[in-house]
Order: sequence, then C-alpha cells, then structure tokens
Amino acid sequence: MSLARPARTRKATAAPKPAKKTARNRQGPRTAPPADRSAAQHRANLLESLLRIRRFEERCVELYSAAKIRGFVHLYIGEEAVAVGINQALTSEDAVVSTYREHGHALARGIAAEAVMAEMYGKATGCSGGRGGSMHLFDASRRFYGGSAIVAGGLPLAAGLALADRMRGQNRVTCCFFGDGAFAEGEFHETANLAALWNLPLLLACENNLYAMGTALTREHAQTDLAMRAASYGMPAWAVDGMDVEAVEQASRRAVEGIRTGTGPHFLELRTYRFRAHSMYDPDRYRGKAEIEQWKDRDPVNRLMERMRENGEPVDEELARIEQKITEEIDHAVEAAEKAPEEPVENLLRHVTSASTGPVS
Amino acid sequence: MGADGTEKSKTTYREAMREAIREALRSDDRVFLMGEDVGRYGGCFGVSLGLLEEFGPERIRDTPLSESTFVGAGIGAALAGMRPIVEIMTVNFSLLALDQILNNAATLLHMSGGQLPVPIVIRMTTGAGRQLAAQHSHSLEGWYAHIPGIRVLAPATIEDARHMLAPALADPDPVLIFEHGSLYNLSGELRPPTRPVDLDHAAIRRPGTDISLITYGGSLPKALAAADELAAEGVEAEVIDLRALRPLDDAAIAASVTRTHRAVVIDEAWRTGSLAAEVCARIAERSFYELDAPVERVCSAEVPIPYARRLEEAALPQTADIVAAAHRAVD
Amino acid sequence: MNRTDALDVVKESIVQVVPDADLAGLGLDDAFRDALEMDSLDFLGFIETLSERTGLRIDDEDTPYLTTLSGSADFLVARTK
Amino acid sequence: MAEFTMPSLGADMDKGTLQEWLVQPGELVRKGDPVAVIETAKSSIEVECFATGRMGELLIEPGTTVPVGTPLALIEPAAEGAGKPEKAEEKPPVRPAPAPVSAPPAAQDRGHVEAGPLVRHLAERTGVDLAAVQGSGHGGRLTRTDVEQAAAATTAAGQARVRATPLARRLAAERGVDLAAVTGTGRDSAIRAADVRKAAPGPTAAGPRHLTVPVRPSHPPEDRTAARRQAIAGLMTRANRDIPHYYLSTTIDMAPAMGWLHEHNRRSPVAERILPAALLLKAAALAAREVPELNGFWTDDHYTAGEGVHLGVAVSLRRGGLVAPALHDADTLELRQLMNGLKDLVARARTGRLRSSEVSDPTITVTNLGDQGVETVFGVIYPPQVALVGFGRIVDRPCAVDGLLGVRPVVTATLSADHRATDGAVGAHYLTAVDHLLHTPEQL
Repeated sequence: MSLARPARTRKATAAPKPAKKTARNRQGPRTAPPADRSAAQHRANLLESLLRIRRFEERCVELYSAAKIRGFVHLYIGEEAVAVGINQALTSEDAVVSTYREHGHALARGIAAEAVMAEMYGKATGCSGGRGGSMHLFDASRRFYGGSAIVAGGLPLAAGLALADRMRGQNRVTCCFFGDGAFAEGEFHETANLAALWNLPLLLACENNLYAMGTALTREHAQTDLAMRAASYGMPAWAVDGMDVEAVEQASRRAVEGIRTGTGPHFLELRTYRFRAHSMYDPDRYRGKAEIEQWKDRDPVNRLMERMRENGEPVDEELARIEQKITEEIDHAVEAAEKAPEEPVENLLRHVTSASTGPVS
Repeated sequence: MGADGTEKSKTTYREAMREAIREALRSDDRVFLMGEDVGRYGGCFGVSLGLLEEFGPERIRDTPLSESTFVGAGIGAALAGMRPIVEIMTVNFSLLALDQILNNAATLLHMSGGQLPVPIVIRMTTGAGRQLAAQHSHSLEGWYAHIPGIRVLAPATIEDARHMLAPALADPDPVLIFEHGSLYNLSGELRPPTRPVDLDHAAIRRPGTDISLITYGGSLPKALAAADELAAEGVEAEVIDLRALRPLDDAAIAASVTRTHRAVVIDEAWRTGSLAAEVCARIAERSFYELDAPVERVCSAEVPIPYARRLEEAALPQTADIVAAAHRAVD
Repeated sequence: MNRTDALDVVKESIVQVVPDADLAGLGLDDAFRDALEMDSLDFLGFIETLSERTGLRIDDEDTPYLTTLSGSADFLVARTK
Repeated sequence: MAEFTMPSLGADMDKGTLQEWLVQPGELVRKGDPVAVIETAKSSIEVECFATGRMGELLIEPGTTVPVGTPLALIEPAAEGAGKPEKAEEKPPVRPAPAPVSAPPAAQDRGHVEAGPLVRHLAERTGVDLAAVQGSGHGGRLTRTDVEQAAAATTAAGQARVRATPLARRLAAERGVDLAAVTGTGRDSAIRAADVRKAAPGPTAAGPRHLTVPVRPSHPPEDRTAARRQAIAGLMTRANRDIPHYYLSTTIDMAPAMGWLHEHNRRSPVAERILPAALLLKAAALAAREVPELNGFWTDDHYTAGEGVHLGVAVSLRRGGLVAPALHDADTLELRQLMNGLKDLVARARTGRLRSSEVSDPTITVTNLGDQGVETVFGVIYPPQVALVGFGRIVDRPCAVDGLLGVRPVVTATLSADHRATDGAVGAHYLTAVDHLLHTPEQL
C-alpha cells in the first residue's frame, strides 16, 4: 500500500452528497470529453473511481489476512487508471470481458461493492452467487461477462459477443481486457486475426504490467513492442501511458469512436504496473524493490491529484468527501457480506444446466 | 429435396442432417452455421453443401483454422442471444477447442450463479472405419460425456440426424452432437416422427428377451447386424441405442437388463476409462441383482487407429465380436 | 430470505429431526417443542439443522424466538436481512 | 461346534424374534461381528456373535420368535484342530502336524498361517479358510495340495462359496433354494437363474419381485407398540415387587454449571454445543465411580460391582415406550465425546439400531425427565441394577448462597436405590458427590 491513507474512523462533518452524477459518469457518457467548466467535476469523479478500487482492494488484503476471503486473489492496485479510463469510453450497452485480476474492472463497470464483496466471501448474495469468487465476477445486467481465469480464454468469447452485434446490426462495442501474458497465447493471435478478418467491433485492451505472473516481458516476448505486433493483423493499435487515467480515457474514446464508425477492432497497449504481488502475497523474487518504488512514483491516484492541484481544483475537500463516502460504502459492503447467508448445500447442483435444480445423473 | 418430415422419402444421414440445419436457418434468424470450410467447400463431409448459396456468407461462415477461437466466438455469440451451430471437422481437432468447451461453455452458467446460459450447438465428426489413420479416427465423445454442464448426443439413425438438431438448438445449454463418419452415407426411408424427438431417452432399436446389446452412434448398425445373426441362432437380443451420452438414460439401461439379465456394451472408443465402462458401472450399481452373467464389453483395441485396412478392421468392434461376446454371456 | 422460504426451512428442519412430525396439525403459533414432544437433544438437532441450512449462527440467547413456527420464521427473516 | 443362541438383551427379555440374518451359512465371522437383527419388545437390535469361525446351519427362520437361550445357528470354530496340540500329535506321521508352538491359534491371527502367496490366492479363489487347514509342508507350511484337498472336501460338503450370478442368488433366496444343491451350467460351472428355476419352479416371472431379500417384521407397528408397553409393564412390576426401593433427593445449585456451559456454547459451533443433560450424565457417572456400591448388579442374592461405569440412559421412543441403553465407560469420556455418544445413542435407539451389548450391560441408569418439565422424578430400578438416578428440570429458584439471597438455576437430583445392596448413607454419599461435581463443571 503506497498511499498514506486517512484513518478509517475519520469523520467528515458534511453529510455525503448523493452519488447521482458519479453514477452517470461511471457508466460513461457517449459524448466527447467533458467541456472545461465541468472538467473539474469529471476529474473528481475519476478520482473517486480510482480510490474506490484502491480502498476496496486494500480492505480485501485485510480480510484475506483474517481468512475471511480465501482462494486466489489478484490485486489490481497500481493499475486502476486502466479500468477507470477505459470505462469512460463505454456505455451501459457495451460489453466487457475480463480477466482474473478483475475487481477493478467490475467496480469501474458499476457493479456494487456490496455484490463484489459478498462474492469474495462466497455468499449467496455475491454477484456470482458464491460460485465464482474473486476470479469469476459476473453481472449479466451490466453486460459484464466475467473474470476468466484461463489466460486469453476470454478473447474468443469477446469476439463472439462482437460478432453477434455485427450480425444484428447493433452499434455496440465489446471490450476485452487481457494481459501481456495472454499476448503469448495462441488464442490472442487467433482472435486478433478473426476480429480483423471479420471487422468485429472489438476493443482489445492489453494491460501490459510487464509480468506474466513472475516472467518479465523481455523473457517471454521476442519482440516486446506489443502494439506494433498487434498492428500487423491489420488493425489500429497504439500504446498508452496506463498510469495516467486521463490519457487512458482519451485514447479509449478515440479507439471506441473508431470502432463505432465501423473500422473494426482496435488494440490498446496500456503500459501499467501492479504494485502488489501477482496473487495476494509472493516473494517478489522476480523484480527489484527499486523498480516497484520507481513505478509507485507514477501512482495514478497521486498523479491525478497533482493535476487537480495544478489546475487549482479543491483536491483536499474532494478527497475528504470521497474517502468518507467510500469508507462507508466498503464498511457497508463488508458488514452485508458478513451477515449474508451462505448458499445452502442443497443447491450445490443448481446452475449446472438450466434445468438442474436438484440432483442430476 | 423438400423433405420436411411430414411424409416418407428416401434420403441419407448426410442429407437429413443438412435438412435439419436448413430448417433451423429458415425458422430462426438467430441461427447461423460457422466452421472450417462449411461455406464454399460445402463442409468437409458435404453436410452443408448448398447452404451458402441459400443463406449467404453472413449465416454460413467459413472460419480460419482457429478451432479455439471460432468455438469461443460461438460461445460469445450464444451469450449475446444468437443460436450458433459450430462445426468442428473432427473430434480430434476439437481438442484445440477443448479449453473453450470445458472452461467456458460448460462452466459459465454455474460460475456466474445462473446468469449466463450458453445456447450453442457444436457438431463434429467422430469415429473410424475409413482408413483415415490415427489423427482423424478416434472416438472421444466419452471424454465430453464426462463434463457436467453440457449435453452430448450421438444420432445413429436418419431420423435422429434429421430431428435432434431442433431440440438441441432449443436447449438453453451447450449441446455437442457427434456424427459418426461411417453413417453419412446411410440411406433409407425417413419416417415422420411419431412423437416429439427428445434428447433424454435411449431408444430400443430392436426388442429382445435374451440379452441387451447396448451401444450408440456408429456401432449401432453393427449391433443390429449382430442381433440378426443371433436371432438366426435362436438368441433374441435387445438393441439399445443410447442416443444421449450425457445425461445417460439409466432407467432405460436398467429396464433392459431387467428384461434380459445379460448385457454386452459396444463402444468404438478405447475400453479403459470409456463410456462403456460408465455404462457397466451403472449396470452394476442399479441392476446387480438382475445379472445372470458377467457384463461383456466390445471396444476398440488400445492402439492409435492404424491406416492399413486389415489392421484398422482388427482394431475396431466388429459384428462378429459382438456375436461372440453375446454367446459368452448367454451360452 | 422471504417469509415463505423461512417457514419452509423451519418446517424442513423440524421434519429432519422428528421424521414423523405431523406439521399439518400444528398451528403457526403453537409451541411446537411441546406439541411434538421434542426433548433438548431434538431441539439442539433442530437448531443445528436450521443453522446449517441458513448459514446463520444461532446462540442460546436466540432460542426464546424459536418456540413457534411463526416466531422462528420471523427470526430467520430478520436475521437474513 | 459353537451355538449362537437367542441372547438376553435385558433383564426384561425372555424371548425375542429373529428379524434378519446378517450373514449366510459358510461365511466367516469374527467374535463381535453383528450376525443377526433381533427384535425385542423394545426395539430392533443388531446382535454380535461371541465365537470366531464359519457360520454353519441357520436353525431359525427370520420372523420366528423363540425364548432366550434357544440355539439360532451353529458356528464352527475356526481353529479347532490347530489349536489343540495333543490332538494333532495323535495324527499319523504321513501328514505331519503343524508346529503348535510356532503357529498360534489361527483364528486369532490369520496373518501367522504359514503359506505362500500362491497358496493364499488359491485359497481365496476356492473359498478355503487357511486357518482351518493342516499344513503338510516343511514346518507345517501349507502347500497347494493341502488347499486343493480342502477345497475338494468342502465342495463335497457343499460349504465352499457357491459360484452363482446375482440374479440366481436372488431367485434362490426368494424361492428358498439351497444353492449348494444346485448344479451350475454357466461358465466355470456358475449357477445361473435357469438352474435355480429348474431346481424350484416357483412363481412365474410375472410374480412380484423384490430387489433385496425382504425383511419381514414380525409385528405390525401398532402391535409392536402394544408389545413394548407390555414388556415395560412386566419389567416394572417385577422390579417393584422384588426390589425394596429407598429414595433420596437433593437440590443442586446449577449456576456454576450453567454459566460454564453458556460460555462454552457461546464459543462453539452449533455442532459442538453441549446440553445440560451431558453435564448431568457425566456427574452421575463420575459419582458412580466414586461410590461403586451403587454401580453394579444384584443377582442370586448378592451384589457384584460392575466393571466400568456403563451409564444406562433412559430414552423415550417416539411411538411410545422406553429403552435405557448404555453409554459405555461414561466416566472416562470427555464432555464432547459424551455429548456425541449421547446423540448417537439416542438416534440409534429411535431407529432400532442398538447393539446388544448396549442393551444388556448398563451398570446404573439415569433418567432425565427434566426435558418434559417435571422437577422431581423418582424412578423404578431396572433389575438387576441397584440404583437409578433421576434429574428433573433445571429451574430458577430463590436460593441462599454465601449468606445472600439470589435467584439461581437449580436441579433436583434423586436416587432410587436397592435396599438389599446398600443403605441410605451410601445413597447420600452418592448424591453429595454429584452435587460437588456439578459445582466444578470445568473439571467434568
């Protein structure tokens, strides 16, 4: 955890403001980037989205240590600008296919912290009914087609979602998140080829955090310029500073506009970094502390706040408001998850097939 | 052709399958066919011949040789409300898409807590008998029958080739259809269905009292031939066509064994860890006290299927093997 | 959990412990422990089953709420909220 | 040849009904194996045999009621010859006797039979019990020939495992056909259904079929309830007539015990919670160890102390009636074990799956009517036991403790004791011990 975090008990005097505007913004307007007069508000909203993910995951670390959450938990801390920035360009009609490091994608998509937390707890009220856990968050109503824990396994699926839109003439975009590790899988190359060949409305969002688990980019790819390689499939592709949420937003809007106008799939290489281990705790033998510290200097949260300060926007007031709001939100999510019922064991076989509510042969 | 299933007509298994696809494409604009060479080439085994001309390249889609991705794309399209029919050339190639079938198609519904059903149909050719050697001849449908969350069908008759597809497309969950390569040229009269074709039940293809020959897919004609030979020797064999390999129709198997007290299971897959093994286990579980002889199995030899004709024939279950197994149980 | 589901869980839990219990003859507000002649072991079994099925922890202090069908159902509804 | 007889499963039992055989003739049984289900007026009980050997003839059909002591079956002891050296020495020298010193009685440890794997395999296949065969090889080692001869002999006697298909076995059971007398026409001479039908052309195939050998309850349920009532009536009448009871009672402060229990349960998952009844039982058992004069039997005009404290626990059955099976060695069980033992015992008592030893050997009985709301219970002793402990309901009562008046949970403990075996002083000693024990629940 890189940021000095306000104590959780800290109380602000002002009552929390309704989250109306935030909610609209999280869905992301289809219009151009906000005009100057509302730019300050927009940045405050971005800050809130970044912090929501950061604080949620920090709480997950605590809960994991307390054995409330188990299994594999892959934290997104450091990479938040990617999920938040890209979601600015998407509408609620668009689809998202995600990876196993997807808490950030899910929260940025607007899935309630409560539903995600309950899923982390494995409770019946979780967004996957307790059957998925950290790696498999789903919300069909938000067209969030889940965390896939097979590296690159979500890419063909995303191509299919885009294909369905193409065939039905619906002007929607499917965004598929994947990492630099997935770029080495055959399924990425098959999908890039198919999507370009069929001109599918697909945004390929490659989160290049420099490590496929513990294998550095330079040790897994002969040519490390991923955007260039993607471009060889005949699609627009460019690299973006994934630590700068506004840069990500800008690039995503450009790509999504391109896709909506029918120019087929686009590829973004989002250069980013995870501050924590691959999964919860690892020995970090594969990378140096100095490197981590260097990247922490580019922390997307601090970076955005600096920019707000430079513009003379009321950062500290916003921060206090946001921190309190998020703390309450997450406290509530944890409390609800604690209280939520477990899925009864009698329902074990439910959802194996659409018909199965009881024992099946 | 015009075989719409309302009157008798002479047809083949291949044409019946094509007719089923045509009917599906006509009746539901969410349906499309996708796979390697299904369009211009007309399908590796000619099943989709002529469909491109009738329905156009949007709905009869030739894909790159990317099994994992076009099967995955089918799954994605199904999630988005389409009703894709994905053709994989042979079951051996399906292993390149096994990740998508197992990790996505079969699990998404459950993993998402019931939010994401996957109404996809995946068809593929299976089985040996045409001297195609060890990478085009195997019977791996039993592997798929191992997986909860998918339905596995093995149409063995012209009727099932014609009529299983529609209910498969109507199923909200993934359905895999295994078409045995030796059946495509099977020809005969197509009788109109007397009742709705279901995907849950085995069929008695020939009633009998002395022994149950339990089989599916490409081995059905061999089992029927064996039953004829046995009848000539005074042994009345009942031939059970499983039709659905998952879920297995336990009740039909048990009922037949209760009638005959003896069983031979015929499965073109290898014996070890096979569907035949599963059927035997269920007989032991449900019908132990009905058995009047050890259960017999006729399976392929445990060898990659060889090219040479004599060797291939020796590797596969043959009618004579079935007759001999039946005699071991009855005599 | 809605009240109908809660009532079902309560009834199922009773039947689990007292297989031949005549629930049809039991009023919603009857003290079922007496009516069904459940001894303390039976009652503990009932609590165990209820707790297992709902994932709720039920303490000794909660048992006064669990004397009638309707009281038990209310308890479950309140706790699972 | 040992006899397996209708066991006495309680002082009140003078006859029993064989409900079901759990073994078949020819099967090997070990001492302690359950071999039959016996229905008494109180419940159905799996009874064990007390000999090791091969089941011989079954003398009684299921459904038959016979007096206690009636032979039900024969058991051929496994090592009759091998275990008796003097008899072995009488054998002619052609077949040397097994070395008795190096070959301990095989029935107790079959692992010490001297035989190679091939011979063992052959024995397994032909159904020969190696322990019952005399070895003719070096040092009494069993040879292949020994086993083959034994197999031939037993086959001739119809005692080897019969090779028959499952269907044939089922038909034979339904039609009462002895498979040993049927000639098999199947592969390797296995008996098939047709062979059984030929041997006993019973009902046609259209007749009703049962997938398992049917268990015939000897009484319809209503009759059984009445029978149970009758049995209890008989026993209690005899107890009241024969035993000169004396009664004592004391009120015990349960505050420490309940406080401790509350704390324990608050910290434990539901499945590990402990009921007050378990505390009371444990205290009763420990006190019985402390006062052995109350823990035993009055038979033939004298008292015998019990070996260990086997606490009879009175369990009321749902359809009426009462059994008091034993929690074995209750004084040595930790509370958690005792609680689990209690749950298990009550569940099995109510489903009719008690073991015979549980029914026949309690050394002292506890009845805990508190669950049903009464405060004091004076019970009737189960002969030949000499004491019965009763606990009433735990109730809040005003009570003086350390000079102060307060409301405390209390329980009334009573003792009914046999005056022939003890006097009131012993009984008082017992109740005082219970009282002390319940004051230090953490030590229970």
